[in-house]
Amino acid sequence: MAEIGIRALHKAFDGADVLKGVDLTIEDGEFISLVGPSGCGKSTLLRIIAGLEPQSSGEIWIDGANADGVRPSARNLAMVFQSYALYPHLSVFDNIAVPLRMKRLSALERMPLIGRLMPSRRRAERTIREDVERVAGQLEISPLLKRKPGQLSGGQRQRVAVGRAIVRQPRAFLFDEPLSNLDAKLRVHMRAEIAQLHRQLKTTFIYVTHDQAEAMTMSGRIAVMIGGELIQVGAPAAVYDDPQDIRVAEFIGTPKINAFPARVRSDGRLEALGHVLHATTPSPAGECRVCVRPERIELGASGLLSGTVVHLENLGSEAFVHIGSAGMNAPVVARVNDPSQLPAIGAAISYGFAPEAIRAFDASGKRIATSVPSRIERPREMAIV
Amino acid sequence: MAEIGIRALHKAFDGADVLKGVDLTIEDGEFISLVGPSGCGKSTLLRIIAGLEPQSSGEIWIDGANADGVRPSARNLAMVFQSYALYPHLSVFDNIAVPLRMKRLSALERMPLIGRLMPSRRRAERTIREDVERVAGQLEISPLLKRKPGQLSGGQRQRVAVGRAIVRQPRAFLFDEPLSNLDAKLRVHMRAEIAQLHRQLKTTFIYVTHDQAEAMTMSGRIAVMIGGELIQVGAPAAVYDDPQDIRVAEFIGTPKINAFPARVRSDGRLEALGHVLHATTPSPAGECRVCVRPERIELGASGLLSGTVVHLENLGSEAFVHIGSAGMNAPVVARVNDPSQLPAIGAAISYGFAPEAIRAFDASGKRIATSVPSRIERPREMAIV
Amino acid sequence: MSDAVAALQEVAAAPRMRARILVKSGTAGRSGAAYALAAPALILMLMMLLGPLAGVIALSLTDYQLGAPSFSWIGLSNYQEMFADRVFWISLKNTLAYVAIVVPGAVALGLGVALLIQSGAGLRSLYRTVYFLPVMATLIAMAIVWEFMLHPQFGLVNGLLRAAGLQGHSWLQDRGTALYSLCVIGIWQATGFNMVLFLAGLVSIPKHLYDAAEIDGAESAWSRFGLVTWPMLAPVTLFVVAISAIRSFQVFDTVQVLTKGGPSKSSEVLIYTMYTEGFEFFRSGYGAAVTVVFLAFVLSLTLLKSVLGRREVHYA
Amino acid sequence: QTEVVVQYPYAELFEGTHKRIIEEFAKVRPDIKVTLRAPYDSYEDGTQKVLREAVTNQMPDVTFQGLNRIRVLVDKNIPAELDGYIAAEKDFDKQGFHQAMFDIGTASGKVYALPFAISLPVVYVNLDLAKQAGADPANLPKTWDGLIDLARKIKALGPDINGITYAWDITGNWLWQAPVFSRGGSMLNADENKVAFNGPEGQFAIRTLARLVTEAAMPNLDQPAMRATFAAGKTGIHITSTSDLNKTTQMIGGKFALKTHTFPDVVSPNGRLPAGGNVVLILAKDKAKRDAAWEVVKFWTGPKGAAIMAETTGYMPPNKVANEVYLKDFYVKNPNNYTAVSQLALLTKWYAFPGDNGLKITDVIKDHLNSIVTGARAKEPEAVLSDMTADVQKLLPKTVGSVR
Amino acid sequence: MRALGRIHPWSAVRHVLLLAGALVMLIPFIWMLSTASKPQTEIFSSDLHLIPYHFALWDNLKIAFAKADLWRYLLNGLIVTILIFALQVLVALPAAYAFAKLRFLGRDVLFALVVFCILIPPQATAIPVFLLLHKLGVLDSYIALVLPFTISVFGIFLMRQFFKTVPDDLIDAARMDGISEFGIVWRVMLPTAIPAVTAFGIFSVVAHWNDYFWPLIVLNSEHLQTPPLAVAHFRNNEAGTNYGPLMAAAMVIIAPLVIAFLFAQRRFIEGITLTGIK
Ligand SMILES: Nc1ncnc2c1ncn2[C@@H]1O[C@H](COP(=O)(O)OP(=O)(O)OP(=O)(O)O)[C@@H](O)[C@H]1O
Ligand SMILES: Nc1ncnc2c1ncn2[C@@H]1O[C@H](COP(=O)(O)OP(=O)(O)OP(=O)(O)O)[C@@H](O)[C@H]1O
Ligand SMILES: [Mg+2]
Ligand SMILES: [Mg+2]
Repeated sequence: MAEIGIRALHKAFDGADVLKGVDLTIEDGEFISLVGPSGCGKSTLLRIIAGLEPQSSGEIWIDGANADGVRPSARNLAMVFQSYALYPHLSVFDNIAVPLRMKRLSALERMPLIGRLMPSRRRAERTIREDVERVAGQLEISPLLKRKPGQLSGGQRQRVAVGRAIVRQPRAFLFDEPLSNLDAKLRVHMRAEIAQLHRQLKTTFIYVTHDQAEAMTMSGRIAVMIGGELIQVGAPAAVYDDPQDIRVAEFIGTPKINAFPARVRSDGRLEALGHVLHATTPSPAGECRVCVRPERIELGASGLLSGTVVHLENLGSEAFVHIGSAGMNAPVVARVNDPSQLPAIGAAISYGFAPEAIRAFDASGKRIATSVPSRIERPREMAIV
Repeated sequence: MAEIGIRALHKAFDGADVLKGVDLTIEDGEFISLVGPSGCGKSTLLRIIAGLEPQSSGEIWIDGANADGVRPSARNLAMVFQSYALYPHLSVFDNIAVPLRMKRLSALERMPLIGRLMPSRRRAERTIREDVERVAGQLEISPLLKRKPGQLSGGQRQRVAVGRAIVRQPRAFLFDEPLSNLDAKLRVHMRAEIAQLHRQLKTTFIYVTHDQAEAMTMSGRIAVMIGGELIQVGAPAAVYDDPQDIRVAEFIGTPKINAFPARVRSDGRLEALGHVLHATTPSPAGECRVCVRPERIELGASGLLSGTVVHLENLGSEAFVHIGSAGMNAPVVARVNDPSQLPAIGAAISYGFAPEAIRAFDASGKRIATSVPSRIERPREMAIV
Repeated sequence: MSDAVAALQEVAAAPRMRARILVKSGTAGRSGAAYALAAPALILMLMMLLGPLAGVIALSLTDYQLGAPSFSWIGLSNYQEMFADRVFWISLKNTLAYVAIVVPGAVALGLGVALLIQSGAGLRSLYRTVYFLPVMATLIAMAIVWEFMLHPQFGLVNGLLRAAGLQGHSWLQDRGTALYSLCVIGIWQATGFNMVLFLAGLVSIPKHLYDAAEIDGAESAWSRFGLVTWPMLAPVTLFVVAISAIRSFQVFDTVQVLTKGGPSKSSEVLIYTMYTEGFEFFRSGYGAAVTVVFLAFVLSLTLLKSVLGRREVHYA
Repeated sequence: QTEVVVQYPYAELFEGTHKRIIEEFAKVRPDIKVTLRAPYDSYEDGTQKVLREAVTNQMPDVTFQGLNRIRVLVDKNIPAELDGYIAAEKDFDKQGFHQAMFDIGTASGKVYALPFAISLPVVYVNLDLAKQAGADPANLPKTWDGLIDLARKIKALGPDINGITYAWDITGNWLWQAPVFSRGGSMLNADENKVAFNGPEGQFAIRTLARLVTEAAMPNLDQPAMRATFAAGKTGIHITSTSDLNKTTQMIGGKFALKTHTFPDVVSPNGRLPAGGNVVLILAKDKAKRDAAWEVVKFWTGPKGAAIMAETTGYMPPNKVANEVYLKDFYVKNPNNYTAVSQLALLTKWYAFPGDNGLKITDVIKDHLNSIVTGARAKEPEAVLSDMTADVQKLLPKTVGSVR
Repeated sequence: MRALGRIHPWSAVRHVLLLAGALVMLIPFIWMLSTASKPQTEIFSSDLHLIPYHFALWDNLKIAFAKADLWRYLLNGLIVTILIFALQVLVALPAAYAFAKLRFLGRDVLFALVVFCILIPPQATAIPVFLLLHKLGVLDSYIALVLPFTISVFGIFLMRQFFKTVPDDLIDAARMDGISEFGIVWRVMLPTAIPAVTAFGIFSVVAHWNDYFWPLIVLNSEHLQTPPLAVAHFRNNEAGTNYGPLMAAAMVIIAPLVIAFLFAQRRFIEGITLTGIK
């Protein structure tokens, strides 16, 4: 178990800045997810923490000790890779045993033939066997111990990779998109398993993914990384509800948040698509964007915005209505919880949203505070008047 | 545009039956999705329709003509592959032009050097250029025409593959998991684009996928295939709401439908987890399963079933509560539309469901009719009394 | 002669040869196309390789002498004579010795060089080129250079030895060293070839396996080699060993140019015996018999090895 | 105009020679056009080519072959016999042809070839080293004993100096036959079914070879290496073919004084030396071609052709007229070249073993000799000789060799 | 084997080891160059020196070019190797495609035969092939040099390995687009296989440019001779080898290959990597 501190971390590859000053403290026993679009530097950060890659500047602290120059294995962190990185020539048992053998056997004892003859090795092997079998039991892969990775399904491989990480009882686990090679169904299932594992082990988990749903559902905190910088760190619900940057707002949540072109009027009111909203902001006048999550868009005659239905996505349990509106280059998406009552494609439709649903961002993408003027009493009044 | 008929189609590979008698008629202009778990024979069926693989027995009819022995290119169907299958050495333009060149140029005109000198070729090339550019405009890839596939992003490649299919104005389009190589965000986006394309072209689309969400959202009908057989064919909402087989019920919908071990009592009432339900069935007494979709599970004190919360998945827009219950080997999953009010992990919780939400299946997995006894008046009364 | 070079993991396919019966007409067109596509190659193969080989087998049963107006069938007496001939056994022994030295030598050095080249970024393509140079250079020309370098009196090798205060040696004229000198040249020539194959193998080892090994505590380069590189290279190694063995069994040019099998047959190898008997002594029938035995020998070795090798490479 | 196709070995040595003779021949016989094929790389290559071409009927009309290769070809009925042509020539001896020339090309009692370029073994001496070792340049030793003695003294001059080298590995056991023949011995008995080199002559020869190793510390070099070493001034005495003379002289390039003299210990009257070099054979099957080919053969071996050959190579012509008339001045200017000519009377056939295994026997002998030269069995020359006898005897044809 | 940026000592050790090895590899070439630059008298002198006292490279080259028509030989080498390679590709590619991607009766047996043929050394079948060429009446011609090698079983093997890595979808797409099986070989497989073809090309060109044995057997005419025969001409035991011009000639005939390799090297390694020998 470990507290991990990242201080002013920079990393450049061939002159290109990949990490531009990352600061983050990860609490002992915490499950934190690093999310961000592909290429934003998540893996690089994780590899620097693991010691697989040297940083250009900045420091990594593990449990209060500077990890600089400490070898990956000496940091006693475990890592689970996207491709699992199982040794294809070793059986599941041997795969899981590798870190133990490396730690507990001397170089001589590891020798193919000579080693086998040494009694000390035989003793060590016995305890290794116990440990591996215990972990295999825990992950329910005991019947697979004799197989080669090539004979396993994706989910089983995934578990073996986790087993190899658990068996050494590391101070923290690093996961680099461990589920992205699995199909959708299995991914959802493994998600729950990993969360379960964290609750069981109570060790620090650092989990890298570009799938925001994964990050949201599993972790205590998520750190959104974009372009080599941590833009926002916080609890999933906070990040979802209270994004500080339009990139965070757009990255978190599927379907994407609806962004309406808008502006701050000189009297502090917001105006979107030509309609003045029931929301004010202390920010200076100028261009801005007003964003509303699909589940906060309300369809019906009372809405003052209007458009035509261009596409419907009925998932059975819920549905999304795509509405093409004048002045928008992407359709507005609205969630409908009861798919039995959907408009027809091509139908004209009105929609609106509550002023509380508004998240506004200035021209540079920074969040602007908004408030609903107090004179409005009705709790669910449409934002658009 | 074509009507495609599949009659008693069988296919065996090395003695193993992969398709076990498939019958299906695809209407002209229809968008039909073939869904099913991996390895169920979807691609095989599609390839047989395309003429790329011979069937073992049975027939394919295209527009009323038996397609047996007709070459793939002569069937005039277009196919879009999972891996896009773009010619890596040709530019986007040439990739799209290939089917036209093959159709419109003679073998001599296609010769590398000699062909170039022929005036007839120059004429044909002119019309080809027009066609390719028209399609490129339609798909918004005009600026990419000079690039090689290696220089394109996944979504762009996808569009080029579609362009190559469109340009020949085929009688029908066959798609084999065209989106499965894209990341989640892009997949959702391309989904809408393909649906849009279908509305625009009004041609027959046969779309293979193992992602039920894709099938649900895009198609007019979906055909669920499991183990080489078509189990159920119908409109997405019908298949979701009214599955005829437990495998269909479990395959369609994420998270998976909750299945409670149950039995039909001798008086025709259903009994699950020891509770008699407010539902009856004409089926004979015996073991069965009662299934309820997560969004139909209702949490709260009024529910008569109980368990403890083992896991929470908060997606921001909605949340799933996983409830461990005695007598169930998988947790029961319930959807909560408003994630701001979630129970804590470990909390004891009651839940229930309305009798209308019940879908029951017999021991062999076939659907059993259920009815809610008329004496129950309250529309949303809990199923469990 | 690298035409004759190859990999034989696939010979193992022979025992597995199952004739698949094709279903239905649909593929009939395509399998027709398959025959048409393979036909030129198969016809030429029959004409230029298998047919002549049958001819050689027939020839080995005659007393034909090149240029002679007639010949007669003499059954297996060529084989009898061969098995009674001291030279044949010496030749076989030398061939085996050559293979036993050159194959491990060239494979180990090829691997070593490939590992060294791949372990850093600098000057890779320069090294690759330099080490590959001997593979390309006309062997007959290089053999002459070697002959000159090994010249007892004016050769570079003895010159350097003398400069170091050591006794020179008649490398190619001494029974004790002739074969080993040829082995050195063989290794010199084959190392680059193996290096390229190993490089290709190394490149295709997934990088994250090394990361995993490092995390797992394989701290030294040696333990990472043992944990990842060596097992992952196993299939390539098998291929390289097969190719090196085939090439070594077929060693001819250097023998022909440098020692002519001498002195006193100390560097006589099978292909050279075949050549001298067939082309220098004009005993074509006998030469053919040597060829047949050579082929049977190489074939059985490869089959054996691929059967053994098949057990090794079972992971995807 | 009849075309005669000619093929010859060793372009390096003979290219200029043949081209010049063609020019001269064209002046005399404009009705015959001589064309050259790409030369053979070596004698071995030449024989192989002819044998292959015999199968495919692509032989040249005239071929130049190593002296000891006549038998292989005759055994397979390939060359045309020349007795008829020779008999038809008038005053052939006036043109310098003589019986010894015919003998060289005789197989099974018939003449099939005429010698063109002849070489004989001679002794090359590095006069500088010899003088340093105290020898009198004008009176160099003529016996093996004397040579070995001198070699030992030369060897003592320095650690990297060799006393003597003997080109024992020249193809076809040439320098094995030389010491045997020089003592009047022969390879096989008259019926060619029994080994005869195990007699006293052979024993002398093998003992001498062994003495070169044991007493004169002959290094284990192959023939080109010996030549190179000698030419570099590191060897006192080198015994090899006259054909090396021009090349060696050129390689020495004035570094030291070279003198050649005759092969040691040739006993009279029966002592002989095997002729090296090449002979010319007619392969044409067609009568008209054959006749034209004979004209070519006659001119090439006649005085004019022979003289040109001698002037452009290190070989000597067997033709008397060429030697005595055309080349008089040449020999005065090049005394080293004359040494071989002075041995011309000793000329005999370079012996080829009979039967299918003929060439293999040569190889077996070479291996046995090698065991002495490398020092492995230098101490037991008699044992080597008896092993060699037994091995060769096994390979001899059971019936008497004759043209089949 | 990742080199961490900070470990400089290892990088030095690596270079030292590799340079030492490279030197050993290069010595024969260096010596060849050195010898080619020396006059005859310096070659045979027992003091070793790399740099000639008297620089005679041009003289030796001049002699080499005068003694043998090297240009002609080089041209022949070029014609023969290019012809062989082109025909090998023409023959091997369709067969490799059929073996890799098409299912037909007897495929495995036929492929096993192909692999078996790899074992046959070219010397073994020389006599029957020679007689066959005689029957065809093509001895002593370019055809005789080229025909026996138009079939490269190794090429079929190598290209098949590569084709197996080409996704089936691509081929199906081509079929859907109306390209015939024959067209697929040339329009789809060949362009994607360029790196593998390059690798095979290097093997093929190296083997046939350097082949000594076969031209020696089938050629008579001077004007058809190939580069190794040129070298052999200079090597002459009977006359004493003239090392200077010999080495100069050797340099001349090795040079084209080295230059070609330098150009193709990246593709070559890539090609081998891609052929699935792994
Ligand atoms: N070894 C390297 N050399 C050069 N550039 C690199 C290297 N590794 C990564 N990069 C670059 O650094 C940037 C960040 O890479 P990184 O792998 O950390 O992204 P990521 O966020 O993990 O993306 P993904 O979600 O696709 O895995 C990318 O632009 C990448 O091209
Ligand atoms: N060429 C073939 N030879 C032998 N078996 C095959 C072949 N092609 C497919 N199969 C087998 O047929 C079955 C169905 O394969 P198919 O590719 O149609 O499945 P799928 O439904 O498309 O699966 P996925 O979703 O994974 O693409 C599988 O079990 C597969 O192993
Ligand atoms: Mg990453
Ligand atoms: Mg599929």
